Amino acid sequence: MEEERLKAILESLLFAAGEPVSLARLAVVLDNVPKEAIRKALNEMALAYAGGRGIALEQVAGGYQLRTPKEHALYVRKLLAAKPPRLSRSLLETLAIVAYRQPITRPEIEQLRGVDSGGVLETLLERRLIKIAGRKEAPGRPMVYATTAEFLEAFSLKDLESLPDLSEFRELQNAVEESAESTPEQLELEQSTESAEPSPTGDDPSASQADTPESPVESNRGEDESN
Amino acid sequence: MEEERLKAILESLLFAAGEPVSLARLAVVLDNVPKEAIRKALNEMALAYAGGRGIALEQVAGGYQLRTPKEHALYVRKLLAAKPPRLSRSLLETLAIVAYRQPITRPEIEQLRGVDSGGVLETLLERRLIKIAGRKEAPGRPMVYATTAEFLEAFSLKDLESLPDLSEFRELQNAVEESAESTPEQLELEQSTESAEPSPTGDDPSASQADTPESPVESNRGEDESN
Amino acid sequence: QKDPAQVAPPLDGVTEGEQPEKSGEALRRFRLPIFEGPLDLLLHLIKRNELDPQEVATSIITDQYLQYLQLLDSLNLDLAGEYLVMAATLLLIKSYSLLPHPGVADTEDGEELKRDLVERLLEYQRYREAGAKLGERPMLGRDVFAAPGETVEPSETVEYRASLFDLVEALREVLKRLSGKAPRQIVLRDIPVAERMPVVLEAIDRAERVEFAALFEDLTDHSLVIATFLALLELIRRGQVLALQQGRLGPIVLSRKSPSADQNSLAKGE
Repeated sequence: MEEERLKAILESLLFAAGEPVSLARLAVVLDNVPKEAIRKALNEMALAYAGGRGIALEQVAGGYQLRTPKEHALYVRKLLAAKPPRLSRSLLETLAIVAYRQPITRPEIEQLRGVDSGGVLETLLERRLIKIAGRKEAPGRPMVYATTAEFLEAFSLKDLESLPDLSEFRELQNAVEESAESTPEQLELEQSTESAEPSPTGDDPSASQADTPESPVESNRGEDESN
Repeated sequence: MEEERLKAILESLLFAAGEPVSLARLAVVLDNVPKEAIRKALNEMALAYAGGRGIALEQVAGGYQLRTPKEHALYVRKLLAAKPPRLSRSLLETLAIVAYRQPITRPEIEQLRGVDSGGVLETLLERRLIKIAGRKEAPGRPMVYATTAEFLEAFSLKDLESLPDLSEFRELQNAVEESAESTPEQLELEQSTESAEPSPTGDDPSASQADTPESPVESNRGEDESN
Repeated sequence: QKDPAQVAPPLDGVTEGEQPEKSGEALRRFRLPIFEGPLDLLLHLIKRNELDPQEVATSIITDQYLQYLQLLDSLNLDLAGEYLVMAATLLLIKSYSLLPHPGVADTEDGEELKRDLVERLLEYQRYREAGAKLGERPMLGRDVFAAPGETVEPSETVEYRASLFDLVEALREVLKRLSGKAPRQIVLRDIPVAERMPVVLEAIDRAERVEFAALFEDLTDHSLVIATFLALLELIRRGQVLALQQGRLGPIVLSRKSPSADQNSLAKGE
């Protein structure tokens, strides 16, 4: 294999892997390329990356890994922190059960989901998407959960009646009746929450900022171009 | 900010994000850098990547995303040992209908396809390629479906406007007919010759319906021969 | 999971000679094209007969279509209703063209049915093509790959937790209520905070979750309230108790952070 092509493929591999990849694993993927050639290419790549790039090739315990250089950590952190937290499947599932069956107790939720749901409920409580709505008049007086106003807001719902019709989600109902004998994959539940996906555009507070004359970069641009 | 440094930071940001990042989001992170400067840097980066590298910068789903070039797909797949997402003809067909006609209701989809589409829609929802986008102001207030940002990302589309014009397909109709029909998807199944008993679960009618004596019989089972 | 309406058919040469020779439990293996519904089947038949979609209503298509349905019927296989509806449509169109119809209106009805069907077929064909084109695009995870993305320590849950300010606010509420109960009886005693901590923990353990206000319900002594409050703050600081607020002005709920049954479920649940 030609050396430049080898490097390009190695770049693709490490890029897509994210995690460290051992030389052995790379060699398996690159069938006929000798390990020595791979190692040499990687070393040259590491040097090439070193010059003020946004990606660095590092040799770590598990092998070779592409990473962002430490100097950019602040920016990276800012970007990733600004990312709206995504609700995991189990969170969405539990949330949907609460939304449709509220008020509902934890045992009832667990019966529906077929798995222990304490941790999920805690996270949902933490995120204020559900609340404790009181206690059920039953043995042990278990607490019952319900959704919050924040839930409606987060999912752009006018009210609980705006939730997609439960009758449209046959399988949830079936699951309720059969009382979760296995681990029902509640596909329909995703539907209800999916609808409320926050719009991708969302906020653009920078727009106004970018146009302000104070922004120092504007003046520098001319010079940079001449370089 | 100096231009080379800006590019390096942008590379870090896009690498760390993984998903497409909008210009607005980048501008928020890069506080004082005007959007125009960011856009210019990104365009230059895209060009720089283009020459036989292992990473490409693409405009996808309303943002920018680093991706591996198509030519390396085989290697990357081998490394990740991941099965590529498979979309059947019915999924693609339904997805296309939603993409071009959104927001669209299930009855409207079924009218176009001529078949019940509940299962297909469910799968598309599950894969987050479509979402419930609200309700139609019509009798019964049926839910309407629309494609998601994930759809754009999955199919490398910058936005919905990047979809080829539907009217183009009319002209191509005959050519298409050829290609679509030349390799129909096939269903492989086995059936005892003694009885045409429907499958016990009953949830996969297609499998039981698939048997016909007219069909080309591939072979008898090997076990029988050994008897 | 297959579309329930899909049926696999047909008609590419009835292969009677290929019935299995072996008797008994012989299993036969088939490879069959999958159709997405009556429209898909019709397009297939049109193509196979080298016709144009405009000619969908010709008798050769109708005959083959019906032949296929009969075949399934003879096998006692369930047939999706859509196939039967389409069969009825085809037959109706055929009947208009075969039977003598004195009324002009009838002829027009037949023509209109045919036009509608052709239109549906063409439209369906367009989307089917659009779908095929979609499938040819560079697909993420198949042709192109993104970086998995780096992660940073999640900090987003913090903002959901009740702040110290919220706790103080809540305490003020309790004190306000208290002062109504036992007015002006403010005798400050020196109660060690350490003494109140096990009491607070016990109260939380008893009920798994305790509303902040409930912790002070039975306390009429301001010194006790303050000591209890300080004990709670200390427990939160030590990470033994979790304080969560439902909504910006909602009640604060206290729970054990560790070690308790809840902690286990936290590990398992997510």
